[in-house]
Amino acid sequence: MTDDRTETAAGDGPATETAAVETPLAERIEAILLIIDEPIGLVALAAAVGAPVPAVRQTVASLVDDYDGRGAGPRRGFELREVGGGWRLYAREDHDDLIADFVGGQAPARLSQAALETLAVIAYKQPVTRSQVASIRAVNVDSVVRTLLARGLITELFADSETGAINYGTTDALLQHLGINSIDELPPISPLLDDGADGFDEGALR
Amino acid sequence: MTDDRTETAAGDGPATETAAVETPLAERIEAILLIIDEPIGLVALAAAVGAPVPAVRQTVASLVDDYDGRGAGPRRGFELREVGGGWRLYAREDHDDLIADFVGGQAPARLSQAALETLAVIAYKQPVTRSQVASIRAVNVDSVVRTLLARGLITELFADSETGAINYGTTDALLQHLGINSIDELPPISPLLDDGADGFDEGALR
Amino acid sequence: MAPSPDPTVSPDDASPADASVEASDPGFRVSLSNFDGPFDLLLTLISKHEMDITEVSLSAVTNEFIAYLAALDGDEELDQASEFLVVAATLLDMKVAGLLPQGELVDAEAVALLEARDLLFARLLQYRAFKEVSAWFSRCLQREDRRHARAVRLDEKHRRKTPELAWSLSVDDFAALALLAFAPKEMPHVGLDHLHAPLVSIREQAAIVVTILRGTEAVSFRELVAGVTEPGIVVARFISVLELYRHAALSFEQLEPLGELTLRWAADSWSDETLATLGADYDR
Repeated sequence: MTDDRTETAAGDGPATETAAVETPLAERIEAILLIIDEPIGLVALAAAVGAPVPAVRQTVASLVDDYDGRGAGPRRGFELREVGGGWRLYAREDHDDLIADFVGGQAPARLSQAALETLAVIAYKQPVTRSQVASIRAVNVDSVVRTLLARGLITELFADSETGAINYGTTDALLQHLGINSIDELPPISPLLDDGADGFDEGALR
Repeated sequence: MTDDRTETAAGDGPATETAAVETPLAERIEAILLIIDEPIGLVALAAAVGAPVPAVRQTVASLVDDYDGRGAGPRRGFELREVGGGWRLYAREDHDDLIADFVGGQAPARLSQAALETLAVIAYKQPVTRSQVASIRAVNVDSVVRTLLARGLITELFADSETGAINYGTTDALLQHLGINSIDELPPISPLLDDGADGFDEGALR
Repeated sequence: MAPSPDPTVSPDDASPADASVEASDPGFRVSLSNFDGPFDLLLTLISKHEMDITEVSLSAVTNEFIAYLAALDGDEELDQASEFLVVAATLLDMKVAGLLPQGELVDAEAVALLEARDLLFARLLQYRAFKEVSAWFSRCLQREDRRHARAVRLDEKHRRKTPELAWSLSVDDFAALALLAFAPKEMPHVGLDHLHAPLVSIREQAAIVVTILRGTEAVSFRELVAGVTEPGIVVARFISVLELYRHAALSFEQLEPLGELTLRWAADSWSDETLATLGADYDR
């Protein structure tokens, strides 16, 4: 997954990477770190930013120092921590109470219509991958799936052996909300959906 | 929602807050920014970090500068943007291709021309009913409106007290998708429109 | 290139001298006795009162447009076609208003406010303004699609602090939501609803189908819809046939593709109560 174009555009050769935080390599690493959900290992991170592992290791180390206030700038409200063999940004632990208050002070969450519909699709189609849900819903469902995961309403069941796509299913928490004991107790919806689902979704039946 | 404890612990009185980036207020703001997954408005942010809104506004502005490389430290791989009525961390635009390669996945489905035009009508005319939109577009917009609803770009605002017709408006999510902060940032459209427009919407032309 | 029989109709072949100009304007062009140029320009002229709408042959424009469409495909065709429908409908209204100063389509009060034609011009302009600004929407949406905001799941330790989810759906509500979610989304189609087609009840049509079928040995679908002129009723009867088949209430045979569809009543036990829920999937 090395990205030659980026490498060229960035133009940071190994020679300059000792002053890593000032180079675009640090920026590229920060960009990746900002959007990942799970800790990322050095090798994967190096592949993502198209730089050698040693340079990435060094840059990550200098970012850790930088965020901790040992660099040119102030200490940050977040920190870069190595957890389970990977790196990820976390809110700095000093602010845990602040975050707990913030999170706890939010109004009791209600799921959006989009989230509820996505949940319904997963409940009836499980195990189902994100892209399958997206094609049924005809919209991108990434953030909604994240919400449902965070709410513990769905869970990752297994990865598809061929594609590696994660299959999702619903949890006992959903059953409790619905007041049923098993997913089999969901009311049946039209058999048309299962039998003709594909033709139906793409067909001109409207 | 002011949090006295944090305020005390942080110990940054208003007097020191002009050098905001160096104070713990900036750290607290960063901690909150790191954990949110929606833009956060200044007022909510101020409540979350237990500081007055003006101080928070100033600190946010200095963080924007700081991340853009106009502070003490290097430019960051992320940036702080004001979209959809609040502030949120984004990977810096320069690295979008890198991240796209990294996260892979399919590009979100584009909206059809019909959906774009319907969205434009709703954005400028809100609150507006489906039949009013249809009369401007001169075609039926039901399925397009459903798509826009499903994508969370528009929402049902209220039902007309007389006719029961549902009035639609745009959502903050639309603003985020457009990368703007408020509906006021829509480009102006011909002043001609407003002159004749009212006559149309209520007229019996159709 | 547009497979147009008449070279004067085919925009890009018409005048090679203009080729460079036309190359930058791939849109629909029209050649009429009193106008030759991009369709957009025609609209502009009409809207500026520089051309009289009553002088424009709408049928000629339509013929040309159909020939033009034949050379397009896919989404482009759909977009162009829908745009043309909008504009043609407006032209038609303008013509009506132009021909009939007190056009019957025009509300008397509206006429009092504005001359009908101005109203229609304004409508056209309004539509075009929204169409133009939709390009801005498209640009912004595409640009922003490429951006990546931080949207990361809360750490487990913070997640436990989040307030309980407010849940108000019963299991039946949830199933109804599932039906809604599985319903096909946007379909490329030309909307007909604005023609105010009367709503057709599948149940009523099913009742008719049941009555006919039970009273006879076998009936073809053609006979079942004989004399029906309303397409919605034909569709509803067909759907009710499918629904009854699902309930094993009838059998059908078709000897060859697209051949005659012969229907036979086949229910062992039939309760008219079944009719009450028939086609519930189509409710909403």
